[in-house]
Amino acid sequence: MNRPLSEKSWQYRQLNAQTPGLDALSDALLELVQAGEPVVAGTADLQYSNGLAKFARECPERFVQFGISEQNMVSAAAGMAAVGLKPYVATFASFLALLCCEQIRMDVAYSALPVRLIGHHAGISLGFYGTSHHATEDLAIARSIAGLTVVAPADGAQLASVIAASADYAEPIYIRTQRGRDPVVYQAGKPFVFGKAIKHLGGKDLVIIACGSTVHPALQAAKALNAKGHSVGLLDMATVKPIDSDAILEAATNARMVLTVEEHNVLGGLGGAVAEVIAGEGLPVKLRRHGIHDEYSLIAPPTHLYAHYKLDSAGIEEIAAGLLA
Amino acid sequence: MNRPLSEKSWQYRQLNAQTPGLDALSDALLELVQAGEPVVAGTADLQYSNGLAKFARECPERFVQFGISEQNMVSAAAGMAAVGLKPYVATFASFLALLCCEQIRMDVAYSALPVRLIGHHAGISLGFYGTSHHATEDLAIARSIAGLTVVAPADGAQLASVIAASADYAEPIYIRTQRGRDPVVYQAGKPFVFGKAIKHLGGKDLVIIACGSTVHPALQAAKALNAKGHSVGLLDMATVKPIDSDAILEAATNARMVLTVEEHNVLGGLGGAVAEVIAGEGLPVKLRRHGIHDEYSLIAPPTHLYAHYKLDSAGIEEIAAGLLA
Amino acid sequence: MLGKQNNRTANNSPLAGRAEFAPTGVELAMLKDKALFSRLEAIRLIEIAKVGHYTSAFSAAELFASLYYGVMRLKPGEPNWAERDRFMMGKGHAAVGLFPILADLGFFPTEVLDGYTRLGNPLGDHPDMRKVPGIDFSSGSIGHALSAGCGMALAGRILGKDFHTFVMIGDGELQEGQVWEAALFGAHNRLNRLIGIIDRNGYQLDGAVDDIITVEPIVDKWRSFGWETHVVDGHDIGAVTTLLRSLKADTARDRPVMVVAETVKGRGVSYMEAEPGWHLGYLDPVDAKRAIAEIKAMEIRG
Amino acid sequence: MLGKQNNRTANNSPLAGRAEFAPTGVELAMLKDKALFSRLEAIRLIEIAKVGHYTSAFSAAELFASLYYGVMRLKPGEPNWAERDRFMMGKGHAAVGLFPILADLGFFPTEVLDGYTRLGNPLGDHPDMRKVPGIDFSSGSIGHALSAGCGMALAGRILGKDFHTFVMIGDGELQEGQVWEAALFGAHNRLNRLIGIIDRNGYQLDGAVDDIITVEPIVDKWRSFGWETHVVDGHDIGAVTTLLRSLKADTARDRPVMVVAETVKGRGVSYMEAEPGWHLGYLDPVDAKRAIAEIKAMEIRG
Ligand SMILES: Cc1ncc(C[n+]2csc(CCOP(=O)(O)OP(=O)(O)O)c2C)c(N)n1
Ligand SMILES: Cc1ncc(C[n+]2csc(CCOP(=O)(O)OP(=O)(O)O)c2C)c(N)n1
Ligand SMILES: [Mg+2]
Ligand SMILES: [Mg+2]
Repeated sequence: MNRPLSEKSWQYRQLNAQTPGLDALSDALLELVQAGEPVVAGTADLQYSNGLAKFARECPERFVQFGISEQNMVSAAAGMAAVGLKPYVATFASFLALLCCEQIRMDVAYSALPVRLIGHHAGISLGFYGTSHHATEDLAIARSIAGLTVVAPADGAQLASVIAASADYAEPIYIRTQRGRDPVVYQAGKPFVFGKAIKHLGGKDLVIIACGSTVHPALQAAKALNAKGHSVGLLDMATVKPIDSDAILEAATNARMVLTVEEHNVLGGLGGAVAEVIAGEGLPVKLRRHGIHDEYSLIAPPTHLYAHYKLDSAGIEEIAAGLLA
Repeated sequence: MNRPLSEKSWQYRQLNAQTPGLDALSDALLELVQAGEPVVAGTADLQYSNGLAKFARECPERFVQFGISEQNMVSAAAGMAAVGLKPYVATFASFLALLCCEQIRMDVAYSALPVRLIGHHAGISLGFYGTSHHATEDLAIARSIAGLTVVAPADGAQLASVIAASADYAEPIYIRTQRGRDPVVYQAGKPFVFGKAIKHLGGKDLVIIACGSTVHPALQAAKALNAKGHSVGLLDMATVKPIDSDAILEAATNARMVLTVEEHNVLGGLGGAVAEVIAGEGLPVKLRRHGIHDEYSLIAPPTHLYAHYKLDSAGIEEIAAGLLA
Repeated sequence: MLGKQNNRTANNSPLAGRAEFAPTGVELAMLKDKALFSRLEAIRLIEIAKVGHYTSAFSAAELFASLYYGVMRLKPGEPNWAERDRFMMGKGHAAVGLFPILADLGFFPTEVLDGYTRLGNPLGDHPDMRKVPGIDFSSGSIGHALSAGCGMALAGRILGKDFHTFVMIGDGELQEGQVWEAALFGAHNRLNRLIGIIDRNGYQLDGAVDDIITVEPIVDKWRSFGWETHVVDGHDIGAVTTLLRSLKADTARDRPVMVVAETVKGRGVSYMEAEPGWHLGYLDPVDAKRAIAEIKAMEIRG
Repeated sequence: MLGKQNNRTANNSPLAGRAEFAPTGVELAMLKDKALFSRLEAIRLIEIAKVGHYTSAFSAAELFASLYYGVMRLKPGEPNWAERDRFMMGKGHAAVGLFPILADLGFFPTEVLDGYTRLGNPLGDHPDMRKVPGIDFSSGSIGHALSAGCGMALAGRILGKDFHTFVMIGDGELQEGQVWEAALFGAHNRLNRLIGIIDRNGYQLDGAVDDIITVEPIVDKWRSFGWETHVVDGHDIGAVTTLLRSLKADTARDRPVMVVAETVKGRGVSYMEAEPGWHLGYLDPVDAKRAIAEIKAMEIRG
């Protein structure tokens, strides 16, 4: 079989080249290395899925391949951090936040070591790979762990900004990302401020609070509704923990309703965090938490799932319109 | 050295005998065995801590010792359940809910197998054993997992009732318990109803919602405050999931304030669940979540910690009185 | 049940591989045919999904066919039959090669295959016991299956049943610590009706297992963990079937057994065999056609 | 860094245990004394806590003393000295035997010991790197330490440092799968400055390791996982010190090394040696007095 394959055929190693968005992580890390940061990057047999293959190629002496041993990866990263390195370790969110939950708490968060945990392909973005590869619990888990900062960038540019900002950040961080195909929300180079929500739109009727993969569709939904005469705001709560209570309270004071939208269980995640802030103030605003409603997602290609669970712009608009009615 | 040791000296194997409360679990399981239930009990090298040593002694053919392999225990329990057994597996809450989080989600909860996971010595009840042995994240973690029922019995009698009720319960259950030294709240033999809060006291000023180890001190605090002329209610939210929204809404409609008290992080656990219900209704009631405030507990004997973190009756009374002032 | 192991050494099964367990000529032809069928169907299903694990399924095709058509005790019409042999796999991402076999055996209608990975269909990249008749345990998170298998084998003993539990694991999977927890547990409890099979295809996602984190010497590892261990050519379906049948028949064994099946990742399609990057991928129909031709020619190749 | 292992066999360290590394007579007396000191102080501290892990600390007393007074490169006045050798233990519950040594060396004032386990004191049942100067890594959840040690050893290599990383693990701890993940990783990455020590005291919480889940044959397991493996009498502090020094000196080693220290749980107190239930417990002062007398008599016993 000597003829080359058709251009439409592809194999795992070409994933990177096919998905330029996957370069964001490696590029941002390579910049830190160039800036003299003692960065190491590691993964657990997923270097093409998270794009770290590029980092491995360009900076092999700072790349660590852990194989299918996620727990060893997290504890070893903590050990490396204890000796002065800044490890960034990445795997599917389910195999990081869930499978390594205890190692994250003990070795990383309690030990307050500057490890950065990148849980990619979060939510239901792995579509028909099914529940084992879905992570709709990771925000709740990460939020419950004291000392852990939790961020969910919306696109590659914001991820790059998070990585850049992480260089001088003392606390360990859980970074929840998607599959490198995010539609653009942000321009490159915007400095990221941990703990500060990003206000896209103010709203009097309803404020939507989103993070990560839901920022883009929520923004589109809000704009569509505003074009129809509503006043719908949008906050990107990119830092899920520590949560920006001020931004929530401002929104909840000025609007009648708040809608959280997350690619995550509606229990304990972004919606849970917002509920804690609102109920803590006794504000009479009504909160609707939208996301995966405490169930296991069906399997299907991701876009089909987003439509099914109303997590695309049309679905979010429908949910929001229902509240405005 | 042939003289016997002093009566005050003791060793691990005598823990059971010293702590009669530890018999509750074994006794309840032995009753199920006698009733013909296909029960097996297992632990991961902690049979004296959880009292399963008694079960092992009296029913060795249904006891499984897993050694220090908690994850294997959870997945194997799921395998046993898939063949028709009803496994009850127990270890420290930190080594169950955190260390086995992913196995619980995939093999037990997603697979919807009738495994009962008993996370004992939850919260900070392991005192100076420190963070590795504390579990102030387990309710948040368990709550985020779809299909998992989460209960936190307040004492041995309620634990026994939960075990009895679990025989006919189809869903997997996470049971959060203490260290077998709980002051008595309930009489033996009271049937347990999953998903129903137990109302101890109604209150107009404030309703305290507690679960597990905080029910007894909260009850005492409420009584003390009522004796001083306040109207303080108490709900035992023994089932943390599915949460009894009706009971919360009733309380929140009739009282000005709600105080949740839990031996757990105030993020994502009982307080988080109550916040989700209250904010979801847009009720103007003010919620105060009390517990461990997103930090790692100091070490000390447990009673000292409870006093320090105001989780004993005096501390809870102080917190509640502050709200009432 | 517990205790030290007896003196039978790790590898002295008197029955292992004996000729009396060999499939007949007719059987052998059928088994080979089913392995090809598994591969061809995998290609068809992946065309529906537009992405899939061809090579992980191809290395296991003879193992699937041998187990389901030549070794396991099954009642396809009664998927929950309590006496059935169980099968599960840690390398759940090879399910695309197993689903067609289950349908072929009658566990579910073959039309279900046509909706592979589509919304509402039970068949995804990984096997799901709640949705798919014939699947004994769900997987997808690598490393749990041997533990689940230990639980099943132990439950079988507690319930007085004589079924066998087969667990297939990948060679990359051996990097998951939970596998070794299960290895200790299975040996300690002498789970002699537990039969593991390592699909030793030499590759995992990011490259060759020996480059990522080596797991060699595999056989020494399993023997030192107390398992009777055998090595077999995983594409010689006659040898595989003979060995597995003989291991099932060996009622005197006092421990679990691990079969190291030497396989080739992508077996049957030349450019997949040569290029390990094919762990995951997509074949344009033009290339699929050529792959199908190669697979059909396997019968002749040997 | 990565790749197949070279031809040096698993156990051919040319330096291992050579006489030139043996402690002098004066040193040996000091080391023995420090091991007794560790035991006596453990009893004193547990009296403050009213419960503790006497026996886990006693089996490791010679190991602690050897490492901290005879083997490791340390600057007690500068606990974060970057060039120091590192020590951590998966069996963190034996910390009560290590804290007194750290205080004795000057890592922190000895008065801190007197508040062991009291509110606000940094010293609890398990070692805490954030609170206790001299503790290189926190533990308490059994099974993480070898991974953390792999990370440290690898970081040392990346940063061009020549410190050694010592990791003590329990024999029960070998049941945790993560230990075997770390074992594969350490061997694959040829972490030759990583030295593991198994406190092979035969017991875990619920009983004898061989009854709970056997981990034998330990030596075969570690060799099959690619570690140079040595066995030593863990109470012969001269032999332990000689071996560990010789292993540190062996710069030609191409892999990590595991030392299986054969020990006795509760070593030094007769009824604890005889009764495995003592993993956790409390000694009334009357009994403590007798235990102290026995420990003081150890010097004579041998
Ligand atoms: C816990 C876990 N980590 C990572 C993955 C992602 N993953 C899917 S397949 C694979 C490689 C598997 O290699 P191997 O076990 O050798 O199986 P093969 O496909 O070669 O038969 C990985 C890492 C996973 N499914 N589960
Ligand atoms: C992950 C985990 N599971 C369970 C425990 C509880 N535990 C504390 S000590 C111990 C036994 C340890 O035995 P071994 O490793 O042999 O240490 P030894 O004390 O005998 O030296 C157990 C199970 C723990 N600390 N961590
Ligand atoms: Mg493989
Ligand atoms: Mg031991």
